[in-house]
Amino acid sequence: MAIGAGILRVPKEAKKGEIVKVQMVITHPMEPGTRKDPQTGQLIPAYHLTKLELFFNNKLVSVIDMGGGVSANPFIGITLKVEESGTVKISYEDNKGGKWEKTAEISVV
Amino acid sequence: MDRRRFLLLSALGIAGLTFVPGIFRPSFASSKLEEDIQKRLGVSLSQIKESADVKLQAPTIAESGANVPVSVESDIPVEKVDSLWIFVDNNPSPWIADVKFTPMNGKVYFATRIKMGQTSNVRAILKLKDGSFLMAAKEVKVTVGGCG
Amino acid sequence: MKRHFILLSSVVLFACAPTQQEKPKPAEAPKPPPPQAKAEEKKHTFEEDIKQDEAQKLCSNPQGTVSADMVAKFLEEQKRLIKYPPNGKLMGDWKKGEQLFVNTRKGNCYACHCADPKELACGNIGPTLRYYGKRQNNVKYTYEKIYNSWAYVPCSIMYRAGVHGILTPEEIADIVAYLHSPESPVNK
Amino acid sequence: MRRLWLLPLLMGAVGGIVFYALAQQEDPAQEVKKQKEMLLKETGILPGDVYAEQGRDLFNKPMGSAGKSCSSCHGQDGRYLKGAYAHMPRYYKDADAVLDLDTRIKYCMEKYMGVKDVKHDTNFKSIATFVATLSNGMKMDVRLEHPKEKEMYQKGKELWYARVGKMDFSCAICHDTFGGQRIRLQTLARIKQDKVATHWPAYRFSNDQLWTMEDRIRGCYSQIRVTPPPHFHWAHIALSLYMAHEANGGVIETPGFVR
Repeated sequence: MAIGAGILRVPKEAKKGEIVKVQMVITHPMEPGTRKDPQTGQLIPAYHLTKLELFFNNKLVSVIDMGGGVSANPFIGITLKVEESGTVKISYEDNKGGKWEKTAEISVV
Repeated sequence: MDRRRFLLLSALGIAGLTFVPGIFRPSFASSKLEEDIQKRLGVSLSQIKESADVKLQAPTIAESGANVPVSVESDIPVEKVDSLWIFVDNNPSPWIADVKFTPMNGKVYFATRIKMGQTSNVRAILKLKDGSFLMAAKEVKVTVGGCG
Repeated sequence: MKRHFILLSSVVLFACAPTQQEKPKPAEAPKPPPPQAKAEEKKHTFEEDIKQDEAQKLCSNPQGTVSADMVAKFLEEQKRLIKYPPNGKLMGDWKKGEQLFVNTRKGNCYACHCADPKELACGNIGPTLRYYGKRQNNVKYTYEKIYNSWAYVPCSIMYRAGVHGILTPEEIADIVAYLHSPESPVNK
Repeated sequence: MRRLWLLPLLMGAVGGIVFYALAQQEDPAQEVKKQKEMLLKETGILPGDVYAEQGRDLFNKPMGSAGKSCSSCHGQDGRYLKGAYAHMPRYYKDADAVLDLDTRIKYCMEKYMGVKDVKHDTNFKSIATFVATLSNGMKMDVRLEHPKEKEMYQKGKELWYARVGKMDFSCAICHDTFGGQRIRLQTLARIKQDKVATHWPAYRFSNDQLWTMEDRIRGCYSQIRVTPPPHFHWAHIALSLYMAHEANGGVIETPGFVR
């Protein structure tokens, strides 16, 4: 399974000034680094997303920092006030150097 | 008579008897939580007051601790808000996530799914731009599942 | 929206503890189950494990029970399988019984029964055992029912803990004490 | 006689009152359902959807020595497979056997695409899930026409009712006889009324895994302390066929979202 694959969902259309939900699910194990392997008793190394950034037309809207306490295949929901048509982008990275981004379009009607 | 009604009602009665609420003491803040809050917020937990302006939603009982849905909302204008933190008192690492808001968010809203190792308080803390902190807390009982 | 409605209205297929086939991902602090017997269990194959004893064969039908003319013989044969503790004591240590009662690899009684009110996550397949000791004083019946429920109800869903060796006679006596003792939280 | 008539009424009434009074406080069995409701309400997208999307990419991607993808035969994005899952498991002429979703995909990968050593891993399950989604919104319609289908159904029915293992359980005792009641706080699905087969493959939020029906069957067997049949075993095909037949008429909605 491709770690880091995700779906970003926003409404395709919005009214000017409307506050819309931005939702994203990403496939990632979100291993917190505090769990032990039940067979070997060894700590399982941390492997989780650390940061997500939400952009709208390349302007930074929100920064979300997270640790291994967020569930595997994490979900985030946040809001965005749409004043113009444009591109929603979420870029995200993990503690092992993985970096990805997803985009979606919203048009003002 | 009404054997069906009898069976139904007495079944409900018996079922009712099993719903006697458990005696869960409100979990007092763990020292690990206090450390985390001090480190990340720069204030101590005791200085943060609970406020009805922060609306934290989470299930009262979770049948799986692996995926507890949490959402935080507030009617405080987002222009006045700096950021949000989510903590789970009894987790090995109480800090879960934090969110930095800007006016472009339109409002204060954040939802995610979190892990809970055991029954615990979940806390959402908002930092306002004037430097003050507001908090909402809710206890989530994590139950054992399955047949072993 | 429609999809969510459908998802909500359908009840999930029975989902218990994570299984062995893939590594479970529980919350941050999983309590490791004590898997002493696992290595030994793994040697079996599916085909070996689904071999049935005579009683299981008789119970494997859509009616979920044996025919009326068979009942007396069935119960009698099942009763003969019951063994008792060598010391003859059918009431053991209720505190040990409590541990066995809650242990998901041993009694796992909360899967189907409620008992101590502080346990919220209790099933409703079996009757509640709250105040059991106040309602029932036949210790021998309790012992035998746990050892082999099929000696009382043919093909009951309640597994035959003693017959299959999931609980030893002494362990069953401990659970009997947990259910009957006035000191036990079940009866308080 | 009249007293006897009154007794259950009284007991029922008392039971009802007790129930009402206590239900005012908190009902764990109801409360526990809110977790799933919230997950569905707050999350517009579920992880299972991401896996199905991945499955689509893999479906269109060549793999194996023949240089073919699934779409080489079944059309881009599986357009010739719409509705296929609604009739599965079924008899396939090329294999001269009844196959379930998992075994059918394995058969194709090995025979037509030249993939060696097919594993039942997340990629495999993503493809299976994607194929199932191509029948979403359609009604389950499994027919028992071929003699081998009838034979497999019979085997499935026998397994369904077989009391086995150290727990003396059968599929039926939980999902027929006591279906709708609870193990701990989890409500047992009822095979017929809940049309269980219509929402598998499913994403399980208690362990964050995508499961096909074969995984579910394996899970159930290991919970009742019976060594589970390996993947692609006839027992999966037989039980899946029995369950799909019981779900006939139910609308397919995959991937499901279950505890």
